[in-house]
Amino acid sequence: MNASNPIPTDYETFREGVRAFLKDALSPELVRAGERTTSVFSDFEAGRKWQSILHAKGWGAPEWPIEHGGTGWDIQQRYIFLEECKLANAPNPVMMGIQMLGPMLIHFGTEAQKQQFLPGIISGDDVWCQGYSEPGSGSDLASLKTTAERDGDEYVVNGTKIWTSMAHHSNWIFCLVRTDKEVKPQAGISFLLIDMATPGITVAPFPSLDGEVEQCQVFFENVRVPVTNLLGEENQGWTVAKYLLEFERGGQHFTIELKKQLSKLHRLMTSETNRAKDDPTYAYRVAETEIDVMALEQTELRIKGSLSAGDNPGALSSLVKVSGTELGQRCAELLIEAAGQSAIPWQSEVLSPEYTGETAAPAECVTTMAEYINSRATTIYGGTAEIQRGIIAKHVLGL
Amino acid sequence: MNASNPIPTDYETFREGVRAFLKDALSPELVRAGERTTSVFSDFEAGRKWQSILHAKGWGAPEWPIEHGGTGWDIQQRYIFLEECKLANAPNPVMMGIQMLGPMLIHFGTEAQKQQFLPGIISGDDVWCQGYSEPGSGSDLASLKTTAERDGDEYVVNGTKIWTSMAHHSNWIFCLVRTDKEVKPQAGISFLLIDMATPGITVAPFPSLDGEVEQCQVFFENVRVPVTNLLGEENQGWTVAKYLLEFERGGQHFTIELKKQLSKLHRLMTSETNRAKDDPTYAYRVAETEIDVMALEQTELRIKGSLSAGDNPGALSSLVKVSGTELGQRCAELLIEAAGQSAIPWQSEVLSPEYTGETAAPAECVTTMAEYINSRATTIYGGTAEIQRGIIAKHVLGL
Amino acid sequence: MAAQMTEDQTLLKDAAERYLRDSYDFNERRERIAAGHYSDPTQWQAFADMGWLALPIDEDLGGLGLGAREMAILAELCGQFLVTEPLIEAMAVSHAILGNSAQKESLLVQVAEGTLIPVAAIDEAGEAARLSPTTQLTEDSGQWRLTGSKQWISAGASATHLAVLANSATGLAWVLVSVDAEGVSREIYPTHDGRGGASFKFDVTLDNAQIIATGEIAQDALTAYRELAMVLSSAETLGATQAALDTTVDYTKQRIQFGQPLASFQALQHRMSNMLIQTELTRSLVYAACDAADDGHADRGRFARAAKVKAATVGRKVSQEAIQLHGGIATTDEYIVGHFFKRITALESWVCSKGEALKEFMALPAAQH
Amino acid sequence: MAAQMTEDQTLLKDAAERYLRDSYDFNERRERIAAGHYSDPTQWQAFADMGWLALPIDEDLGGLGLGAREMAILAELCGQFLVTEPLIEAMAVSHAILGNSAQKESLLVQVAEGTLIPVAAIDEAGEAARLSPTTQLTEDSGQWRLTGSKQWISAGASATHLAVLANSATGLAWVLVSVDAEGVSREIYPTHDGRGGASFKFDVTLDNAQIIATGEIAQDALTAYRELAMVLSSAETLGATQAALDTTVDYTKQRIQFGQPLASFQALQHRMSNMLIQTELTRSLVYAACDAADDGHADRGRFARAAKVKAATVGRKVSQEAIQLHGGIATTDEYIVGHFFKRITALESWVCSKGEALKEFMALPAAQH
Repeated sequence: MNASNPIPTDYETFREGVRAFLKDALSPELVRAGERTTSVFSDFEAGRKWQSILHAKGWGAPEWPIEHGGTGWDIQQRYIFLEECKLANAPNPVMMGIQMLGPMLIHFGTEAQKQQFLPGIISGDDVWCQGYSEPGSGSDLASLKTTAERDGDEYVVNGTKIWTSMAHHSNWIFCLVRTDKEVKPQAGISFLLIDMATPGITVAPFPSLDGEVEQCQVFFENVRVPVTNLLGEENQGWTVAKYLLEFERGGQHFTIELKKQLSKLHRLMTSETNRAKDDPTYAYRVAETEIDVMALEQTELRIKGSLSAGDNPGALSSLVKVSGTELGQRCAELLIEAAGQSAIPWQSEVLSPEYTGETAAPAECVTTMAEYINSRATTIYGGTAEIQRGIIAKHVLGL
Repeated sequence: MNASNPIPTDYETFREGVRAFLKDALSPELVRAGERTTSVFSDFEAGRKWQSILHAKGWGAPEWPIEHGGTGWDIQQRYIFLEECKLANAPNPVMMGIQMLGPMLIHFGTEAQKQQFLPGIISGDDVWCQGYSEPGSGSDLASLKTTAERDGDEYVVNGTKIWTSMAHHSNWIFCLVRTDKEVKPQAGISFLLIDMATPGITVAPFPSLDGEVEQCQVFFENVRVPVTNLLGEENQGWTVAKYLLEFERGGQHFTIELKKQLSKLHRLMTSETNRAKDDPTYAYRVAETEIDVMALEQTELRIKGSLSAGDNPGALSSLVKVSGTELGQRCAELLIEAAGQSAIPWQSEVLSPEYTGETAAPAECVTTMAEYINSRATTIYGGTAEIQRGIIAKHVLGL
Repeated sequence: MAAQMTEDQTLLKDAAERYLRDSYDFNERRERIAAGHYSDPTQWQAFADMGWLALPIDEDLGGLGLGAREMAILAELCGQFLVTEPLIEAMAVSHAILGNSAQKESLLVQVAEGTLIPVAAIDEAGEAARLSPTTQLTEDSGQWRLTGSKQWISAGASATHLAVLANSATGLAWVLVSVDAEGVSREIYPTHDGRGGASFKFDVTLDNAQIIATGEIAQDALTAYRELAMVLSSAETLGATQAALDTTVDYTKQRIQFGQPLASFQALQHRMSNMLIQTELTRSLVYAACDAADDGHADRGRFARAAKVKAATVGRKVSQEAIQLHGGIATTDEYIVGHFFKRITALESWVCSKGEALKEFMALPAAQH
Repeated sequence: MAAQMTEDQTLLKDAAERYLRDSYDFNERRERIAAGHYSDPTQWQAFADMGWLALPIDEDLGGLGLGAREMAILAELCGQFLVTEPLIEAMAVSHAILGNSAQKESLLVQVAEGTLIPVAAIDEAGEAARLSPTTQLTEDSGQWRLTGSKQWISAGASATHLAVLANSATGLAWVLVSVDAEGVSREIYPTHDGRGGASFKFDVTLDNAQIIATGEIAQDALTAYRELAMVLSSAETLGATQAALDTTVDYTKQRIQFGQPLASFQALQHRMSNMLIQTELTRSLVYAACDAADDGHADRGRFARAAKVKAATVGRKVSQEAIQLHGGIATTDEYIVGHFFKRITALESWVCSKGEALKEFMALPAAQH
């Protein structure tokens, strides 16, 4: 392992290829969409456009097996690709289909399901959202109450899902539903793929704390879903979901984003507009954060090494998620301090990639407050930091 | 309320009187004992001598009622007295008798018990230790197993107590013992006053982590205690103890000691021998600690104000204990950083007030490591920080 | 723990709290702000009618002659009820800037009546302007002129008048200009704390009467304004912090996960205990800073800065924890707790950041006692 | 999470761990130290026999020619088993100081055999001496002389020889003196980490052969020694930190309070999770610092300092938490966990404090990649 540069030199040609492609493919508008991203989602249309460009290049889903459209890249190449996309300010497409559903379909799906769904996911023509959480079932996901009752060749779905990111832009949703109320909670859950155009589905978007709309509540009233849209066996949905949750937590590369945040902090440190430069603790807090990012990067590399060796990272993905999200929050705090009052304006229109006008906040602070606000959600979604610490206590420490 | 100087000017005469007395009464040896104190206990003989001097002056137990030897001082005067003692480096006598047992005896004791025990406590002729904890009963004090079975006019005590500070110097011990095993734990406990000279008592001192001996385990084998030595009713020991615990936590003046630590830190800040002066965070951490001490001091004043008004501080004493002990730990950390390697020598003989020779550590660092080590125990004894946070959650937040 | 208050202070607090609880609804506030009304004229008139605007004005000028402690009572309630009207701004300007001017009589009566809403305009693009602005007050053949620009003025959208900090040939100066005056341009924008901000450009010809203070008096007014702003922003932060904690305690008692209320989970209990401990410690320091200011204590500057550092630190931590302990619901705009977090964040750097306050604290030696 | 190691590294670690587990008993150690024997000659001979002392010595000098990664494996075990013999001191001196001297052949063979136990003597009363000592190497008519004093030399009680950092007319110099040499006085004292310390006074006449390095070579040796010491002290801290965590996990599983094991209390579980997370992050950084040193990476200085900062920060926090989660038993000298805490505390400021490391880290720009 090479300590600070994880990529041996023979990958440099690959990196240059990626760079050249990005330079060519990213329009100024797409770059603006990337720059003005304040959460895991960029401007929807920009993200969708970018996915279609990637797909045309054959890079629509690098992590998938080659036969389904994957690139065949090894772990290093995938890391380089992600890193270069981030550095080039490429926007983030809606990734629930590619990152979450895709691996599940490939693992649990029938041939027919794979043929029906995978092409639309990789091309970006189909946009998928995730229907797991419910108003009463957050951390205690297994208590979910949305039911699916078998009626001939269909399930009839009733209930509601919440925190369904991007549901208002999606034409498909993958859902956990209760198919057996008599057994213990985890054992009565199934995994359904539902066309959002089915009658009986209502989508209610609502604004997040930063004022933008990404989240929705989705209501199901006698929604009829063909049984062929069951992924995995009936009542095996929890097993399917657990695989997904692990996939969501594992193999993430938090340090790519964190290093970008650090570069921004370093630029700000010497900038005239740094509102925190009179804070005697500021430079040291940036340095300590940098050291912690180095430690996380080396930990990601250790895990990547053990993945290459065929190991399952298991509960260690909880360690990376907790550290990565909490470090992201620290970076966001340092940035908000540097921005001071100049981060307080909230001009929603500025976040649009079409917007090229004046901004009340200085250019480098336009997204700072929204990023700070949204950073707080990163330790809540995808399994709260408390749930992750519980997993570590149980599975790593054996408590 | 006057913000930074809690003492109105008309107390200045009182303060001068205290100062004059201390200047006169404290020998260089007693001052050395005060300076080289690394925990709540000073050198035993020095502390005992100081108690006899205080008693001769009529100041042996300022907080007691006048009829039992108290001074009649108000809260401000008691605060001034403690503050001046601290500033003058007076040693700490063993205070379990005066601070803990005394108020209990006065509140629950019979006339005969008061007459028998109070004079010996205030003069320092009797040295008392506290027999509460047992090897299996720490935070879960009510699970204690030491038994006292009634046999005629005596109880027969069997079992063992641990963390019995200064038992090896004590001639009396006040104990919680189980007198009824059939009821729920708290309801079967009684409070006994036991002469350490009674046959069947063995004291086993053991060294603390700093290498010094303050703690003991005490074994009881068929120890016969007259029933007249029962404090309060039989099986009411838990009520007695709770009063004591609250007394131990409440009305403490952590900031007197903390401000002394801060003065030391300020002196060190500009000293040549400060090993932390190259740490870019050091001065700011001292300042933040100072601000937190100011906040605690103002909180102690608020509580004192509400005590003057006759209120019971209740669970707020938990707040003060948690904050005071954790701030003490922060000061100890700052001091150990300033001392660096010069704090690592451990010369037990140097702690003796008779010692006037050379020291491996520089004068200002002789006690630094022991203080740092012992600071860790302050959030464990007298109810752990976890127990205190539980009390706050339950009694203040109503969780 | 009850704060020690005089009877009059208790009356003030109880009446104000009752009013805001009855009349300052969170959902109405959201709708109003969404419609671009950052300040509600009806509320402002009510504040005037209840005497809040006269509170910091000297008695001989028709005010109530009260001090930092009473202003802080209102500021704390502003935090608790997420008041978007510029109450702390107006109180701080009245007390520390206008109150020392030659024109104070005529100005303060308008402030007390609610017709003149003054906000201080200090910030500029460069941070150094907070102590020495580039905005200039110049004189040319007996005619005074104000030129320059101010940015990110919190509640600048709601002000009728600005107390503008400028530099002049004789040092600092405070100038009072109407936001509608010729030569003043204002750009209003929404803000994350709902207060509405504005940037200003000035090229204004002034009456002598608009020059509120110059030279040493202006410098003293800046010091007084900054210290009062530190105390009041700490008090408002404290109010929002306490409210975030209270909301969290209530929510976790009701929210059931894994068959039990969240409040029954020990890890969360201990964190809420920490939130309470830190909030109470902050309270003590904020009130002490008020008393020090009102007593003219030699250490009042240290106390103001200490309160600022403590309140900013604790407010950030507690409001972050409040969101975390709630979970998803706290990340929605419809739920109140995140709005405490946003307001606390905005207050962190208002007039003086925690870092500046800490640095200034370190430079101020304690008075002997 | 298993660390990635070569097969040879795994063999080294397993054998060393087995030896220490079988032969380095905590209670024997306590009794030995109480009797004033800070280093056990039998242990030292065993270390030599197992090749540990030859490990950092070049192969062409009869050593094993291994690097920081292997030294760190041993250092980590020293932390885990609370080894009081000066193994990290001797390894760092051999590798970074003696290994660059003209006399290396004759010296290192003695080190490898265990007959020469070298410890670096850098600290003096003033902190600045760590980079520029007042101890002087002077020449008078062809005769070299060392004069001055050194203080708080960790394991100074166990050294046979000192590598003394001095100043000379041509800059820094390293001088090797026997602790028994005429003109060397040693004052030994017990230490809180059981290692035994010493202060030294020198007024010694030297052979040329005792002058190990001067000028630029001496300066480079100081840099190399400091960076290796940072890495090895981080590794030893890591070993003690992991051991403190493991001890805590074991104890809380067994200790019953309120009818359940302490380990079942959620507040404690989350704290132990934090301890684990931080320990693993530290491990990654320590190993990376080793690899950077062994690869001669451009950023090796940054990695060494980052590892030092992280290990010192985490070691302090985790060992403090370990004591707190144990409760009373951890505050006794008889129980092991507090000894990890004491050793970690001593390592915090050994050769380079966390604060110095952080300051130096901030001054070192990252190499481009």
